Amino acid sequence: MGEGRAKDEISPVADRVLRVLLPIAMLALGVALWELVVRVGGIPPYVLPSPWLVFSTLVSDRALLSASLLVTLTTTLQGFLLAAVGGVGLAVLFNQSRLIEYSLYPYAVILQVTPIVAIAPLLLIYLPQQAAVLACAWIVAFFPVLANTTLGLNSVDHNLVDLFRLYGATRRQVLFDLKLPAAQPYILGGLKIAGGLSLIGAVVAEIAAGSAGAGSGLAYRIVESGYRLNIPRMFAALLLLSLAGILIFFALSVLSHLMLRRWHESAIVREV
Amino acid sequence: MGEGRAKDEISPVADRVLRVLLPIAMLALGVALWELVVRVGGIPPYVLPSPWLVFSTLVSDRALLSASLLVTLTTTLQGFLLAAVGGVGLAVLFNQSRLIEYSLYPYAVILQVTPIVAIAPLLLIYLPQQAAVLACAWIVAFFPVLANTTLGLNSVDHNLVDLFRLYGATRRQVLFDLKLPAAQPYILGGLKIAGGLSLIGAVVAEIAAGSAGAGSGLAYRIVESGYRLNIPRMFAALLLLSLAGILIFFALSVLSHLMLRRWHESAIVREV
Amino acid sequence: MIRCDRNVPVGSSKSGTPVVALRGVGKSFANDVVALERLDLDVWSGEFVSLLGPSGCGKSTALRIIAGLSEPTRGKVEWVEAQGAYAAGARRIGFVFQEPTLMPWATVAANVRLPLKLAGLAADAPARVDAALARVGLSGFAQSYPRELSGGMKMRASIARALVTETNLLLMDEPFAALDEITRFRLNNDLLGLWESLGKTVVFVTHSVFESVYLSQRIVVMTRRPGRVFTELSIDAPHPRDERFRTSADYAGYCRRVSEALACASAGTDEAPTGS
Amino acid sequence: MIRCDRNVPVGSSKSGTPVVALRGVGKSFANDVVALERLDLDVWSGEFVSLLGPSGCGKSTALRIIAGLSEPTRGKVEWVEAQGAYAAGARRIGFVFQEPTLMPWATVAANVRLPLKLAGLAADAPARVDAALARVGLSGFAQSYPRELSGGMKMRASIARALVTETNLLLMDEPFAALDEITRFRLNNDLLGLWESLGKTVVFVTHSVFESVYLSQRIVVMTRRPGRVFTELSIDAPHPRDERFRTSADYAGYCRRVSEALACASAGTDEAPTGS
Amino acid sequence: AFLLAAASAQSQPLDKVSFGTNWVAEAEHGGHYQALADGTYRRYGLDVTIVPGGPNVNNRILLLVGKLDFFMSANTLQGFDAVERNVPTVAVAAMFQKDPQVLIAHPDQGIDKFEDLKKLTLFVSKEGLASYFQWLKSDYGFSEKRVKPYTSNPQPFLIDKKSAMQGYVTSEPFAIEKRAGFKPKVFLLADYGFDSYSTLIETRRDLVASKPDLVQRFVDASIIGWMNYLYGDNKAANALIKRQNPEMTDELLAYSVAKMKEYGIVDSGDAGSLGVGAMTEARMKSFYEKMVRAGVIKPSIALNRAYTLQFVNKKVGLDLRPK
Ligand SMILES: Nc1ncnc2c1ncn2[C@@H]1O[C@H](COP(=O)(O)OP(=O)(O)OP(=O)(O)O)[C@@H](O)[C@H]1O
Ligand SMILES: Nc1ncnc2c1ncn2[C@@H]1O[C@H](COP(=O)(O)OP(=O)(O)OP(=O)(O)O)[C@@H](O)[C@H]1O
Ligand SMILES: [Mg+2]
Ligand SMILES: [Mg+2]
Repeated sequence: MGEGRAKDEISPVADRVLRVLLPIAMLALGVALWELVVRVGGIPPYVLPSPWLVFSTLVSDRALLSASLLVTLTTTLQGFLLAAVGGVGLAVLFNQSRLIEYSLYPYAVILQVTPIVAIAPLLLIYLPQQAAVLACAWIVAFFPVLANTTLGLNSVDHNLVDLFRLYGATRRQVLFDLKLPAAQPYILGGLKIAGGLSLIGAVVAEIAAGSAGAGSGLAYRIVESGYRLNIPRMFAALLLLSLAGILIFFALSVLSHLMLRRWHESAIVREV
Repeated sequence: MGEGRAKDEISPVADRVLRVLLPIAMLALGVALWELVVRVGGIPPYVLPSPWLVFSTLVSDRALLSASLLVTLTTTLQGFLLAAVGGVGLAVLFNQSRLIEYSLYPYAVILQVTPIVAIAPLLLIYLPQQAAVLACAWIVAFFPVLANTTLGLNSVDHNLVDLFRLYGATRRQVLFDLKLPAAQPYILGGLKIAGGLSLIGAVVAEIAAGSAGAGSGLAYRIVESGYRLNIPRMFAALLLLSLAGILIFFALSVLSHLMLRRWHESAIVREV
Repeated sequence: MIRCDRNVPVGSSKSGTPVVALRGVGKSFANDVVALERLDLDVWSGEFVSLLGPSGCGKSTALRIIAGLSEPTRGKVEWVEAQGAYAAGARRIGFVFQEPTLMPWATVAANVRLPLKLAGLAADAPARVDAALARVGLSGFAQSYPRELSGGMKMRASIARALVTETNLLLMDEPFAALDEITRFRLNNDLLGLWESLGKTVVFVTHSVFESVYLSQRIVVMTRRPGRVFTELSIDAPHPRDERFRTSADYAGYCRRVSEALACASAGTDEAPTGS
Repeated sequence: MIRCDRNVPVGSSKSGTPVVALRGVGKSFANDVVALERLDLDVWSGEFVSLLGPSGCGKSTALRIIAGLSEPTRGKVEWVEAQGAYAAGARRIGFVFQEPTLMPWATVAANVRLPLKLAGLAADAPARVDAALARVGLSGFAQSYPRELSGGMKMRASIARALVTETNLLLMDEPFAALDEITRFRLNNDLLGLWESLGKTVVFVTHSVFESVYLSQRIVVMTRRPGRVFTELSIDAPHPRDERFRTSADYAGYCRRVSEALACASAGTDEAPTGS
Repeated sequence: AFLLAAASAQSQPLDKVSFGTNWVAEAEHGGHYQALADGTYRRYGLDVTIVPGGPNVNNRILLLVGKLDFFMSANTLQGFDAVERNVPTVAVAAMFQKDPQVLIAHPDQGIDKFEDLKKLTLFVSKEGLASYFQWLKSDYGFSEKRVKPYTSNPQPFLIDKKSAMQGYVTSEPFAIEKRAGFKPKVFLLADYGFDSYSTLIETRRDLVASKPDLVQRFVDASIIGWMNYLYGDNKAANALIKRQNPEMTDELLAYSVAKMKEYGIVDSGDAGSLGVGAMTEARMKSFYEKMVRAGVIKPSIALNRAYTLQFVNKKVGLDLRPK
């Protein structure tokens, strides 16, 4: 094995350990600080509950919260898949035809900048509720995937494009054997952004168009708890949301690493 | 001049013309279709106002709307600048030290996935209102810049890194003369995403943390007009928002094109 | 010193019918660089022709124009379509680019398999890929990624890719420049063998006078930029050629003549990019 | 056939004190490729030494290890620090990589200026950049971008970059492989001139036996992978060398001997990557 | 007494007081704007800043941390919540005797009785769902399954004739009448037993303890403001409202005031005898029991901590009511 010389001159083993331990340590530190601030400042729980209180709320309200988490995660996952498929799909479509690209890109930008609150009522008119929620979540998350994939598809080594042309590659082949593989780092980068956004999208969508009451997601819990001044529960729900976000990001990072580590500069551990 | 052979075999001149005309034509078509739907369907203006009505509302309410637009654009611009500086700055910081990266990246992810609606009240406690609005706008927009810049900084050609090392480049030089220039396409891609997001961020921030009333932005117009069923005005505000979004996107695209056209595959017009 | 006779073709072996002809081809780029000017070049069916010329004189550009990857700004490229094998549809061009141009995300084997895959020839692909890799001495690296190869090994992978399908026109842009003499000689012989047995047409760019004489039937020497044909030399030594030819007095004589022609063609300075 | 005497240095010109010495250096990669094994190599102050060896034998890897860009997995690299000019801080290494390694976002001039910029030498930069570009015949392309250059022109820009600063150890990895003979000869002579006048130490990788003999005081021939020193030959012809040397019988004799050594070193097959 | 208080207050510097409302400026806040516009607050020694709320704005937390001194809470339930969560706030006055919360239905769908609403799709806000809807569920058997979110935009309701939406009697019916051109069916929840107070003035316990006089002055001035707004010349207040909220129109303001009078939102019931802002233990208890029944609130909280009658029921401003 070659020895890796990482930034800060850390050995690869130490690096791997740090990579796991440091974030955990820092999060622990953050929590400790938070507890300290609450204790020393004597901050009442309805302004900022202590981590301990949040944690115990999490435990005591676990049935309610985990049901909500499930709802939100389902929306998130569906939204994310739609964003991934939709973003990549649109980018591919745009890449295949300049005419379509020029024609539709402005609409994609419009979709990105339209505030969900404004269009949720319109969506609710014409779509069944679950579809409206998904549409909202999708709108929030798809654009980064579209933009990054477009960039990636356009960044293909021109010489390789020539090579494919020369060997009579069909459009399909150029797309699947050249452009999409070459765009992988960009696409995966877009997905990393979309992962968090689809969680946000799910929350926003739930607020704007989601069902309320018993079968409702974390967003409803957060709004309701805030309204009812059940701040510990609000924080517990926020905590769940953050954990879910970190998990999604971590999963996408691992995926990205696995797909790129054999070839792309951003992921290979350089041997020196 | 060499002849460019574009996708769909369009000549570069035709391409340039299409690039401008097609989006406009398609938008015009969209508007025409919208007018048609409204007329034929006899849709009342409180459900979907005709483009003409929206336009005349835009004209008649121009004082009110343009004041709001200004407010929102100011927030957007400030949020965007903060997101750009903050995203690139954080990415650079993370790139300089793995320890900092591992320690702080989870917090960046948490910031990304935290719903603004939930934390805006907390921000309002500790920050003056305008700062709180900006913080919200920033939180929404910074992550794509951070993620893309990180990717870009890590994607530098390893041989060039070696070259710089060999010539005794300082960290600073590696950063400014190598990594940042090499990451340009990624950073600009991130900024393109952040442009739209900071508009959305401004809107969300206004809703969550903004003052309502005289000096308030488009978000407030949209919500309040919706509430008062002044739907033509709501659409006029939405239209302004969309236009602003397209303009921002267009400006960033032009910037990106200018910065990359001499060297990056995604932007050079290939001569064949 | 050498007396320079310009543009006087020293014999011209017309062994067959022309396949493709560049007629008064010019190529300028947007930055006002005139790469080619009034280039006339016939490529005859089944011949082995080498392009020789100073760095930056437009050899790669000429190959790209022949391959149809680039459009001339002036003049035209004529394909003799009657020649069935070279009809627009049937034409099968193999190209070794000056740079390896491998897909970084694919293994060496996958890179070499590419032309077969694109042509939909999956059936005997593994065997042919193995054979092509063995030919260039990369059998052990089938599952490696391009970044794990040395410079010469990348070029060999690129050569293997060009040889894996049956092409009737092979365009090679300094394919062996990055290889040691031993490997280079072996691949020279391999290439000659392939050419002789399969009757391919080969257009070969090289900087090695020795290599060009050893391989070609005809050598086209180009001038400095803007590139045009300075002179043509036909190498009339019979094929198959082998080490005996390489050590013969004839060979040395040809080499001297080609070197002289190249020296004449390289005289003067390049046109500046703004002087279009 | 040739009789192969392995590992028998044919004379060894120790013209000065060693600057850097590789002692039993081995290098394996994560994919189990053993690039170098027990490589011993002394580089003497002020000498011009060439590395010759089959493609993929580890020449580039050895250069990278000397430059400190890569760590050996076994053995060690010893710098003779007493030699003030080569003390860890004072050491100034110039490197021409096998690939051009230009910054695509910068003009040719900016690429060439890079070492000056990094060293904080802005004062006479323009003049030196111009001189370096003129030396490699790229004066007209100072404001061009790398993508607008031909393969050979890119390499020349890379060479200009290595020559623009004063370095005391110049590592060159096949710098002239992509150049035509005329340019190559000219740059050969330029390089020799620089070396003679400035007393640089040069380690030069090439595949051209002729070039190595023409340039070097000593030629190190490496074996197939895993690379180690097969033999060393010292080329005792006096400097300055010129066309007369190139056409001398001595030269031909050296070339023959180096070729034979290379043939012997290249015998057999590479170790497969899994056979570590 | 009133004149005396005013006179003595004028001699000393004004107390700075901030008051957070729960929506953008509108007629439902008219009394406070009136008191601000006509100088009533000043006369009571108060320099009042009104901080408007809005959708998704949670001003209440600003009261808790001391950034606001008074907060306009939407209904009594919020006070119960505060007790349950040990939040040290207390309601000091109830400006609306009746919660203006209504359910609005299309006129031509055969919706005549309140119970008919059950078969419709209901557009209810998240806040509504957490409060009055729970009561609708327990007392009338409404179902959550029919609920879709109401995001302060009546459009989905207008399209779907088989739906009803929430609203304030003072605003949404007007918007619908004006823009959609039909007179909707309106059901005031208060008329069907939802006896929450509304638009209460809430403040922190410590303020009540430390500056009861200030609280009293704010409550009294607000009450007087309301009386003047309803029965006096409210032009200045309306101008102020319009300045703070450019969407507001004179027409809507007039409508709102008319409806507040018609339904007795501000001045009815106990307010008739005890003055605007009146609260009684009996009503608090009655509403509390409803909420307990609805499962919204625990059955065992110290109800009397949710409000105090210390500042109201003093017949303030009764003289301003036209005979
Ligand atoms: N894309 C381009 N844009 C602008 N100029 C170009 C471009 N490609 C090539 N040129 C110019 O065209 C000329 C010929 O280039 P070409 O690559 O054909 O040379 P070459 O004969 O192959 O040289 P070499 O032996 O160095 O590979 C060069 O001067 C180069 O600068
Ligand atoms: N990053 C890497 N990962 C794995 N293997 C590598 C890597 N770099 C080089 N190798 C292997 O090390 C061996 C030596 O490579 P090197 O580049 O030193 O050869 P070379 O002598 O310079 O060859 P050439 O003449 O073809 O340039 C090769 O077999 C190559 O496959
Ligand atoms: Mg070339
Ligand atoms: Mg090498």
